[in-house]
Amino acid sequence: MIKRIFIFAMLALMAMIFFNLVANYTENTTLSKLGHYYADKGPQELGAPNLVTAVVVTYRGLDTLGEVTVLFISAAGVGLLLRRTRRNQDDDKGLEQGDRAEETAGVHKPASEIVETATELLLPMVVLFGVYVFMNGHLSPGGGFQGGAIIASGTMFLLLALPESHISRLMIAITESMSGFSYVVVGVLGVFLAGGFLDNRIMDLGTYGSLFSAGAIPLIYLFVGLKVGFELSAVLDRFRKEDTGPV
Amino acid sequence: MVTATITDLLLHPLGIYVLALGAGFLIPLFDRAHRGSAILVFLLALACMVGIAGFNLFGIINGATAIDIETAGIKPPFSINLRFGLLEGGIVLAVNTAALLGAWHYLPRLKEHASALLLYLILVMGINGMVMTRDLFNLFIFIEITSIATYALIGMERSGSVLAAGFKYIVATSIASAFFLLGTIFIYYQTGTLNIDDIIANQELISGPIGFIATLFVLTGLLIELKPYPANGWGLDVYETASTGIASLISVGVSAGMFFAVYKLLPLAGDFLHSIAFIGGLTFLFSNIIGLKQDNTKRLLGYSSIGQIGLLTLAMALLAQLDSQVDIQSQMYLIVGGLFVNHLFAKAGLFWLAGLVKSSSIRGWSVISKRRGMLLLLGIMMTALVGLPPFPGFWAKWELVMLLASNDMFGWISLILLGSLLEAAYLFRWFSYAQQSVADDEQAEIPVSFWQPLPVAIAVLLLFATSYVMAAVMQVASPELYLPLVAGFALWLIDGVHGRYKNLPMLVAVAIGGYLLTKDLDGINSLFSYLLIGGGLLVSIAALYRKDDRKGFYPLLAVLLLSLATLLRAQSSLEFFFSWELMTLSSYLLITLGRDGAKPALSYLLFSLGSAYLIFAGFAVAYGATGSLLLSSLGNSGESMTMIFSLLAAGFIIKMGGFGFHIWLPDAYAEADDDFTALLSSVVSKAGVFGLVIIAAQLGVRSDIGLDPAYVLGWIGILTATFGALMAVFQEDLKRLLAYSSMGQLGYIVTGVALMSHLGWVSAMYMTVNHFLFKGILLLSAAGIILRTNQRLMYKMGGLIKNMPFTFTFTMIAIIAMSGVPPLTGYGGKWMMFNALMDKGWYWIAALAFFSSAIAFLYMFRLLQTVFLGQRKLEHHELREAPAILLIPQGVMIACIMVVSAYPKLLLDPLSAAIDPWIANTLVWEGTAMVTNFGYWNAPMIMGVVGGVWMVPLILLLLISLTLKIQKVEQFNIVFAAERPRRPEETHYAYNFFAHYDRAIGFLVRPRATAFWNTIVEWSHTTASSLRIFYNGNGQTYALFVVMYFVAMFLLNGGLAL
Amino acid sequence: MNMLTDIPISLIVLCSGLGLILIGMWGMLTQRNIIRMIIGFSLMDTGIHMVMVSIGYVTGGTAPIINDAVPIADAVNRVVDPVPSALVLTAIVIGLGVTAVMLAFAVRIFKARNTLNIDECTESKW
Amino acid sequence: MIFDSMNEWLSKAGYFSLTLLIVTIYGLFVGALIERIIAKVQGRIGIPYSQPFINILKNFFKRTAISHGIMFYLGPVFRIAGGIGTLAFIPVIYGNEMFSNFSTAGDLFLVIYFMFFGQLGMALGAGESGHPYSAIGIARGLSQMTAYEVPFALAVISIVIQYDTLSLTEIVAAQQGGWQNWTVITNWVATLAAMLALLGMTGYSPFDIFLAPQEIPIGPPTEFHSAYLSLLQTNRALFGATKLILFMNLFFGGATGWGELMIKTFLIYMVAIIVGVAFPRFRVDQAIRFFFKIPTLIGVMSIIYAQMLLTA
Repeated sequence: MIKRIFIFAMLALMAMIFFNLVANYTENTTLSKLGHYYADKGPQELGAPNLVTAVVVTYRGLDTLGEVTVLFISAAGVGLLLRRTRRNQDDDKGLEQGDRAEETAGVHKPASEIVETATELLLPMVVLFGVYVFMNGHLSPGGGFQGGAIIASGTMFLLLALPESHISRLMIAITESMSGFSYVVVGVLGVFLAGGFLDNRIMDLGTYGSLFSAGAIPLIYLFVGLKVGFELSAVLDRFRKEDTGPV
Repeated sequence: MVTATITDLLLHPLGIYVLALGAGFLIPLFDRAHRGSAILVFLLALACMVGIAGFNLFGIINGATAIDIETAGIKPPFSINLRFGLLEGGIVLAVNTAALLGAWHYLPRLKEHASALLLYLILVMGINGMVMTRDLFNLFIFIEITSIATYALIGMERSGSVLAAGFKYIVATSIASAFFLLGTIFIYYQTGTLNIDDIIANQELISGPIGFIATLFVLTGLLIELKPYPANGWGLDVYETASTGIASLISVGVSAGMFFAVYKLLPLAGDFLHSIAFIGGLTFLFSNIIGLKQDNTKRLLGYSSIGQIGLLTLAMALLAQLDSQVDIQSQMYLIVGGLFVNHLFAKAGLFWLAGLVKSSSIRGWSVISKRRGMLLLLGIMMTALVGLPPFPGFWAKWELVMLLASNDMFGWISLILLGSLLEAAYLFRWFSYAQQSVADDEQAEIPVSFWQPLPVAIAVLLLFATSYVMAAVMQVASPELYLPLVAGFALWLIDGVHGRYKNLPMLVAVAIGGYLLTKDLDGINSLFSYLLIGGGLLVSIAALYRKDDRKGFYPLLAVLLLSLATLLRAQSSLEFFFSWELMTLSSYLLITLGRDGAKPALSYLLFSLGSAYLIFAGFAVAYGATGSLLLSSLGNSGESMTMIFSLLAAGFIIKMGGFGFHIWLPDAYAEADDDFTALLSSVVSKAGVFGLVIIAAQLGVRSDIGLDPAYVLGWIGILTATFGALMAVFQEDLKRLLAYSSMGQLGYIVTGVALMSHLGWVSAMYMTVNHFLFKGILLLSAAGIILRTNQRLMYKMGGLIKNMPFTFTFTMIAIIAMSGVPPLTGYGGKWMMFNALMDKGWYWIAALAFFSSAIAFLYMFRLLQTVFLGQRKLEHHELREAPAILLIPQGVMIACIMVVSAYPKLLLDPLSAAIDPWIANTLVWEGTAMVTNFGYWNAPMIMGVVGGVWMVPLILLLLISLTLKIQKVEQFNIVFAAERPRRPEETHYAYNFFAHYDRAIGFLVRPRATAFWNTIVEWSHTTASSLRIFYNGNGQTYALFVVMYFVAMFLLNGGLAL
Repeated sequence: MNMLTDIPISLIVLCSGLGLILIGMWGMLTQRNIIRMIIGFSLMDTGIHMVMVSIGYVTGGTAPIINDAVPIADAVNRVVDPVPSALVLTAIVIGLGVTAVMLAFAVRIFKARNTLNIDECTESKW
Repeated sequence: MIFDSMNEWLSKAGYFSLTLLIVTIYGLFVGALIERIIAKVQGRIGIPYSQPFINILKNFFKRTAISHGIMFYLGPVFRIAGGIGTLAFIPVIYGNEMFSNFSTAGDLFLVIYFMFFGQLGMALGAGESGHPYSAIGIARGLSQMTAYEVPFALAVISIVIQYDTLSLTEIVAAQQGGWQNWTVITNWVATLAAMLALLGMTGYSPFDIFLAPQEIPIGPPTEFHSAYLSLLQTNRALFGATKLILFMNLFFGGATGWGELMIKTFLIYMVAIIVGVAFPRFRVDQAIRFFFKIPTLIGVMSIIYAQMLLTA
């Protein structure tokens, strides 16, 4: 009880601190220094109409690489945590009652025909939409992450509708690894061909506003989109049934 | 960079990221092909990360400018940039090296899963990023990379407790990083930039309540990750439960990254520096107190880790505060870098060892008592962690304390020293458990191959190397200073040889080394060099009597004796303290080699460290007052002189077993090896005398205000003498008796020094020499007796004069020399001291001196009576005389006693000459007689008269014996109440010899000091219990503390006033 | 009504975001069930994202996409700050990663001890 | 030169032998006298004056001499050397070069410390006899010694403060010119403390438990007999007298002739005897506690008194 009161006191104090923030907040009327530079120079420098993309992929490209890494390691981490342990493994005998409980809980009821058919129809479209979103990331709202998330939502859809469907681990692994690795390679190419690591100007900036423009941004977004899509799918898949194979 | 080649890139710091990520992304693919190739890639990538860091750091040290890594081809602040400067390079190299070594340790577990490999790799990269990035948001990302990889690796273990701990860890750190993110975004709101340099340049934009809260959010977010007290229970639980591979990386790597992140943002901290320092200090002190009560190995390491990081935080915050006033950049590098590297390798090494030994409680560590190598590694790591020489922590702490002292921050100094002492207490407590050998059948052999501890060994080497570099930077890395260690190392190499003749190379090494080190000395130092080195060699010869291998004994002895030599030649307080600590450490280890040495050695070490820290504090005050480290400038310290003198004198007194601080002494002396006890008492204790004389010379004489502390010192000395003698009276154990006797005799010397007069000092030095002689003889005799009887309890001996006539004679002469009975040497010392006391008007002290020398008779006689006289035990009839090699050094010392007794001028002239530069000579000689204001002392004449009056009755009795034919009788042929006793046990009056004395004044020596120190120990344990009450294991409580920590910071820094 | 429209739009988002953070924290601190704690974390995370977005808003600004609607020359005066948008993107992904790992822990903890009550995970202490 | 100094040494040794003889005989005589006085008090006749001399001679020429070992043999040697040596360092007759003995070798401090020499040797000899009573006697004697040393040392310090010297000759010199200059008058506090200590030193009742003279053989000399005992008996007389001479020099103005010496020492001795006759025996722990109370307090006051004298 004392702890409860304490928690509320703390939260009240936090609220007071937050109130301080709010009370002194005034909405910006002009762009910040960084924002101003990007809005001003961004289009010419990088040739990407979508400034957020320009910032994400190039100006703060290292963040994005880190972000991809975060996703990668959380997928790997989830895989590591949810790997299926062999029976009689010494490190945790008798701690696996949960496993057994799950196994005896019975199988899921198969999906109805309508669901199956709709899934088969919709899934390619979802994936295609995802691809569209990341390929146009430099032009319109969207990008690799958003596109990747859409692809993953397709996977989610598939897993919900057809829980027994098989997703190729090998394919996921290869795509994951190769797209990540390619991203790094593209970044490194920036050092040799352009101004520095992750510089998108290793390729021609092209016509402003067209699909194949803004240098390597579409390429990077391709890798990011694939990687995010497959990684999120992998995470979902791993939660579905604990992993046995290598990640 | 446009024309960069592949090699340029790979050697560029950026290569670290490229390699880690590239390898990380590909490891799953390699793994599908072949697990081995994945491991190879993993190891190669890690090794390259080390190589790149090393290569670039090397370049920077050799004059290259700091490397700024820009990305995206756009200049910062509009793009993210990284920096690889001297500090970053050092940290990255150290962390990567530790990570590589850690990978070796962790590999058996890591290689089970390819994802573990890549997580580990990316975790290390994340730390590199935290260190190098110059962008606030990018920092957040690297923090998260590091955190998520850590979470996953923690979760790799499957037991419930690890998972629970991991979840608590996630909850706490995710709140912390939420704070950080909030802060970041509000800083961006105010400054419009995310580049740290840019933010600092536009610091004035961060203002008002929003600026205040934003800065606080950012700083608190990072500080919480450093696990400050009390918001750190989550960290401790992980340290306790997680596998040592990941725990070590969290402790040294992740913390390092977080720490450096705080360091980068310090310019923003401004007024928060006070509270950061406060938190650091609090964490350091409290974790070390709590550590005292901890038995779980890994949790103990957790407390130690948290404490060390607290110390680093404290140092950093204090230095940053100072930095705004004066430029202390180079010291900052030295201090923070030194503490950091020290913690990094020592703590990682300990975690790895803990992983190998797999004993959850420190009490179970005796399984490595037989594995000398691992024990050695454990000891070295602890030594480094506590900040003893020659490790980086020593230099760093020294610099830190000196810097604080020169800015009058003495409160912080005491906190740092107290915390360090506590840390030493629990670490070496653990070490003493590890040393306790268990019976062979209980010996659970730990399955550790030769290669497994290798990373620990490499960490040790790296610590040594760093230490030498630091010493070089501080310009004290002279070969002379390191000679003890080098000699010790060289002897250690031949330590595997069987047999006792290893002593000979040790003697040669000490003789040559000692000569080289001390040949240029003059005055008091030169005198002490004869005593300490010459005397040390003489006593060490006796070590040949032991036939066993004595692993580790001879190298340590060489270190001890040579560190005494370096102590004598120290010009600066740093060299002095270095040698002092080295001496403390080596003597501690030597004591642990004794029969039941581990426990008494621990209290020896703790008191020694306490004394060392007092000395340290004294030097710090002196440095604060004079700005100079030279011992010769101690005298210029003006008003703080009394303070300095008191601190230093207190330190030396504790080391000599002064009254109230003596409780370590009897146990340590009793349990050490017998020949080493002789060395400890006769030689090593003189180091304290030397220190006292030096400070008395530098401080006491040249000032007018030195008198009052000197008077106190005089009282302490005489009380030590009185109580030492009194306690010796009631001992049954031969060595404990002699130990208390040492304490008492040193008390006189302290009083002599405290007199601050020429005669007083001559008497003190004379008594010092005398004490060396008689105590050397007595303890070597004791060694012989114990060797033959296998017994230390005196009442179980008796009548040994018949078996060991030489030992008896030597003991008797030594006792006469000790007692002060004319004509032997003791009389001169007492006479001079008494005269000096009367001269000074210290009558009460004189009276007590009289009293205590009378009491000394009691125990001296008892020693002779119960061991050598009385009835001989039946089982002792066949005993032989002590080995010749024990008797020879005694014989030499007896000869010295005789010569000095007859012609004390031989000794007094050089003593006087050494003291003359400090105090004008007041010794007046009339022929062979010394004359003072009160009386006179004609030693040769006394010798002659006594010899004469002794010879006359002897000759008379000889004549009688010739005419009457004296007849020897059987053992029990005595007049015993008309009965003839049959067993010596019934007849030998020895046990509780002075029972009546005990009845009369025994209440004076009830172990009050022991009770006092026990109360201190109990009290600290109670404190520890109440301090750790927050760690109730509940994840939500921990999370609450994290929130509370922020709120508290807000309130403490005046948040309500916004 | 007038008063309401006077309040800047970003302030409303900011307040909601901060409120959400508080709610999330409350959830993390008081809910015993680990899954609920994770939900608390998610709420807190989302709150932070809202705060970030609100900070980037510029009065009257539009999406920072320089196309026919927003000419290059006038971009500086017409768009909102792209930086917080970029940051929030990253932050979302990171939050997702952490949530995933937390959930995995929850699964594991349940398997290991058949409970999701955080109060029963207190064996390491002092 | 060497011959000269040899000559000087020899003549000094000669004079000292004379002193030794006189003091020993005087000591034996006084011993007998005291015994007789005690006997009279107790209503006995007592021993003849010749008895101590006869005892010594008889014991000395006893035909058997058993030894328990070398230290047993050397014990009496040490003992009597301690007695003789102590006397040797005390100037016996003030202003008489002949009887100043070897007092140029050392001062009061030497005398006090040399008094231990014989005790130590005796203790060693008794110890080797292997008789537990000897050891018990020594343990008691030494303990008692540490106790009475305290008031004695305080008194000595007091007079050293008073006279600003450790030289016995100078201390006696300072007391010349009439009884009003004697320490017993000028520093009566110190004298009182020292006289109380003397009670312990002489080993008469109530402080005689370490010797236990009334019991059948007990105390350090238990096992000694024949020539050994003879030496010990000689020493007892000699050493007793020597201590009295020391006290006389310190507190009672010394002596300018043998007659004065004998009278003064006898009177000092009488103090101990009177107390001894009047009081029963203390246990040794009681004795120790006694010395640590009143006599020590008086000793402490004597130093304060001496300091006051100095400033006055």
